[in-house]
Amino acid sequence: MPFVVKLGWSLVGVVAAIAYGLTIGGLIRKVMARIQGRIGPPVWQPFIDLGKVIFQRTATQHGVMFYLAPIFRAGGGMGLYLLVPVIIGVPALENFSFNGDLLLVMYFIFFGSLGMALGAAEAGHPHAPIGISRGLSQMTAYELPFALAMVALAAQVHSFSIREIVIAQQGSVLHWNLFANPLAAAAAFLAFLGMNMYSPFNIVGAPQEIPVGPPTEYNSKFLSLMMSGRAILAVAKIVLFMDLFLGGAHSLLEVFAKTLVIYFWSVFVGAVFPRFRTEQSIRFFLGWPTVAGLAGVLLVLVR
Amino acid sequence: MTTEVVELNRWVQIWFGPQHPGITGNMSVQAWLEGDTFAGGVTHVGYLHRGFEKLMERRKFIQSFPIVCRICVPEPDTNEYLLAAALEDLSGLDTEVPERGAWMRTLVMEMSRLQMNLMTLGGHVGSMALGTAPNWLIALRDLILDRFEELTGARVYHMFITYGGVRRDLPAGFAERMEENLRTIEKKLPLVDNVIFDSSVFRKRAVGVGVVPEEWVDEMSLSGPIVRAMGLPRDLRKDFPYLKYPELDFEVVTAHGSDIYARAWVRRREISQSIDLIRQILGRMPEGPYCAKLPNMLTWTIPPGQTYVRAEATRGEMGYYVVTDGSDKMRRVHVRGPSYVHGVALLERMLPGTNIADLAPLMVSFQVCPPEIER
Amino acid sequence: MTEILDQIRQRFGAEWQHVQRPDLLQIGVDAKKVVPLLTWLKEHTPFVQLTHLSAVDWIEEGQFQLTYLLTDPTAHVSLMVCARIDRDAAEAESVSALWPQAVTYEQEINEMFGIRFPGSPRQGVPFILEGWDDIPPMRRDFDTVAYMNTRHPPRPGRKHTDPRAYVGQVFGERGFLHDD
Amino acid sequence: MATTTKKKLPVFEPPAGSLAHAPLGQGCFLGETERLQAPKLKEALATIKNWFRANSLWVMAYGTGCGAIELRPLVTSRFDFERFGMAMRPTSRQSNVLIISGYLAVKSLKRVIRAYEQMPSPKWVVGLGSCTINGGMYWDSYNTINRLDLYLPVDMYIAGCMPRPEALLAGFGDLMQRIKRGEANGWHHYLENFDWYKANQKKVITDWNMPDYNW
Repeated sequence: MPFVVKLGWSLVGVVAAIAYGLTIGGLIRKVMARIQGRIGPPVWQPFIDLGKVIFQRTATQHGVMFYLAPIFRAGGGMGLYLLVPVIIGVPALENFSFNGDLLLVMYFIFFGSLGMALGAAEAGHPHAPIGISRGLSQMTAYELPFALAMVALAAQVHSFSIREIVIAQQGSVLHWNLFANPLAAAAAFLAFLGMNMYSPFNIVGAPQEIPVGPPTEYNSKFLSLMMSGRAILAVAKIVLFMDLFLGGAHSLLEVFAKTLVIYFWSVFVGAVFPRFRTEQSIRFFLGWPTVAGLAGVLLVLVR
Repeated sequence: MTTEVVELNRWVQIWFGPQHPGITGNMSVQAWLEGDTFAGGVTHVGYLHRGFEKLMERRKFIQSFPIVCRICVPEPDTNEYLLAAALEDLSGLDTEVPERGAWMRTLVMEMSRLQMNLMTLGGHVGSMALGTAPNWLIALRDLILDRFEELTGARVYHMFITYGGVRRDLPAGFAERMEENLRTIEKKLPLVDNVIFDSSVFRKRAVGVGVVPEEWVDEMSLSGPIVRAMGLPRDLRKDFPYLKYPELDFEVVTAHGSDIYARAWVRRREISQSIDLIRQILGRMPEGPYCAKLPNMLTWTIPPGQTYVRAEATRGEMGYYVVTDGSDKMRRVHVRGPSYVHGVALLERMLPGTNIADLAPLMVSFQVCPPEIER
Repeated sequence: MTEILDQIRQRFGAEWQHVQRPDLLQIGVDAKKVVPLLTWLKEHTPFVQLTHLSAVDWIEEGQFQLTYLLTDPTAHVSLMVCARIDRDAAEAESVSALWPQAVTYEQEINEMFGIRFPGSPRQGVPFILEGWDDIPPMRRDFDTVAYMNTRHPPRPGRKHTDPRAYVGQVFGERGFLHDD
Repeated sequence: MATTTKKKLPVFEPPAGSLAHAPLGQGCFLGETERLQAPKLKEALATIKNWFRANSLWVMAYGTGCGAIELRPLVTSRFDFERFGMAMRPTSRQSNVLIISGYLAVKSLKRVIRAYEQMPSPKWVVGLGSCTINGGMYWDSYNTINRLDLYLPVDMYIAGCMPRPEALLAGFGDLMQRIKRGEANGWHHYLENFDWYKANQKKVITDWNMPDYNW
């Protein structure tokens, strides 16, 4: 398939990923409402919110970095999505995956937060710097078990290519890394809780402490950009985890099923737990998840 | 809302409130942050000042009852009872309150205590971003509000207790419906315990946080769950017996640790206690009149005098200081709300060294109620 | 429990005393004796808690009354100490050294009545009001209706009814809100 | 915010066909005016925009008075207002609806004005209870305002002391209908009669120590 066609397909995939992420957001609000005994908003509520926010206009003036931050965030999400193959074997849906893309993916996951850190400094509201400092410190904490899990997988298949990892898991369900290397999977999925910023790890937003963290001053177009960036980042992350641990997918239906399972794992955890303090969350990630990641690496090396 | 970096670039001055989801009600805490902990803070109130005491000096006694219930929004009945008790104490009417009226007052007080505790227990974890338990608990609270509506005609501001007794009689079949609601609440409470008190994260957040030293109790005249969470069995229902509490069978709830967890646990056990008390009251409700024969409220004057009556609100000691001068209006009313000490002096004294994440749980565990600080 | 009143009368002299309830004793002392009396009570008697501090405006006598309510948390008895001060030179000694939360009471009394407590912190710091430009509102000679009519005019068309006539025609002669 | 109120830059010019002049002069922005006659396409666009706005009302989480106690049952399980697309937003920059829940003390009127002017347009004010209409039972209180509409443009009054959650739901339903019809234009009225509102506000708030318009 020529590059231009592939690029076009990938851009279509980006738009579809944003829509899928927003739908997942609506599903989450619905499910959380059901858990809390409420009826909940319609599933398409995030689309309405997005449209409303786009039709707003801002009257505030900050710095350039303030306006660039949501672009960084959305860009990080899109770059991450463009690197992760959705379905191996369908050229339209395996994006620009190349050997060693795992390293770049690990960078892109944290790219958005770094962009927010640049922008939050210009928000002028103290909640934004406080929130972003919390976010970055928590990020460095859960990056460690996540990176260890990635290293374990890479050492397992002797390649840093997501494609290789997915191909190595084919054949049987037991070949999935979820079962082939359960320790690395445990480390990665615990880090996934921190990535998704759901309770008990939602210390960045924290409406009861620093409402609402870095996006405090954002409204209108910039907020809509952040919403879509968050959506596509979530989709890219769950697709990545599906590729790494659940053996990829062969059909879109399988993609939806596996990604929803992965995502709602963090939602259900968040439904029943209060929020950690910052240092408690850091201690958590540097505790058992890191140990599990190290053990996963050792398991691969001694095997 | 305004923000600036204080000199030395060491402390960040940050305002919590008045528009802040973590602040209980419409008040603000001006705090100085050092890293993640507070170096100190000042409480600012007055956003809800309505001048109750000035207004009550202009109104007749009966006209004051619709006003006093606004003093604490979530728990108005304590104020109504206290004003009635103060006026009865000054006018010698307190001996004429009929039995059934006193029992119904006790019933209303316990119902309001129950709904307030349900809401506050939800706020304990709601301030830690667990939205599930508050939703359940406030839905349970609405059952009690329905009974209030049936009994008094209003959900929140009841204006039910007047001097001489209460305003209306018990509706027929009230006890059965209340019993049904109490059973519903008791059925749900284990779920709530499972989410709140069995949660390891809540233990990590609450145990050992916001410990109030025992020396401060007499020094600052603390009261309520803050004291009971230290293990001191201080409850005005036992210490200064009023209404029908001496005839009821209940133990003062205490806990140990004097931290947020202990206070939440005290509230949780007081919910069960209130449920039990409501059952006792409804079982022993006597027949008879529910209000004494009263003088004409338009020409009623009270001889000069001054008194101080107190009752155990959910948050601590609520007291009314009433001065009359022989006219048909009050000379002076002063409302001593528990939050007056807990929300200003105690909170400012607790702030240094508190983590920024613990301010909201701390305020909820003190049950700071701004309207009764500034009236 | 009245022997504490006798001791106070011997030591400090009492203008008047009254037993309102078995658990509420009232005594009136000279304003200069208040702080020594409260100190003695806090140090040598079980009345250790300052439950409440308030002021009353007796404008006819041209006096303010300060009311301190002390509580014995073990015997569950309260003692109300009342003292009159001059209304024109409204100044009283501060008890914030004895009880820290008295700072708040004195701050509010200073704002609401204009009584000065020298030595107490936060005197003159606005506590409840903001940008208040009239006489202290809790004084009896402050007319809240006149102030309100000039500052926040009511919506036109509001009907005022005389309560006597209105309640009489609605609820009958006894004029009370229940039916029996 | 204090740091952002320093610089007031013209953000957008009023769109063509909208109001003739910018009442605030430099730095003022008027949202597109559904009220004024506009070409068909613009009307259709306005209808679409109003539909989006009406179906996702973000309420600012600021309980200014006792009415806030009935907002808790409103947002929680029994009367769940999220099913109508409404949600509580803790920051004024991301909220559209400002609920004045009951009486308003002068000290909190100041904060409310700041918060209202920081909200991005379009924005609506909902006054709860009789206190916001005519002072209610605090009509003779020296510290509470009697008429909210002297200081803020009120789009919807919900009567009662305090309004029950059902009444709040009904009121918000009416507000949604008015927004869809393009009638709830309180923020236009605020900017058109800006001087009048400011005069009223400064008459009450004696120590005015903030800029005339808080961006």
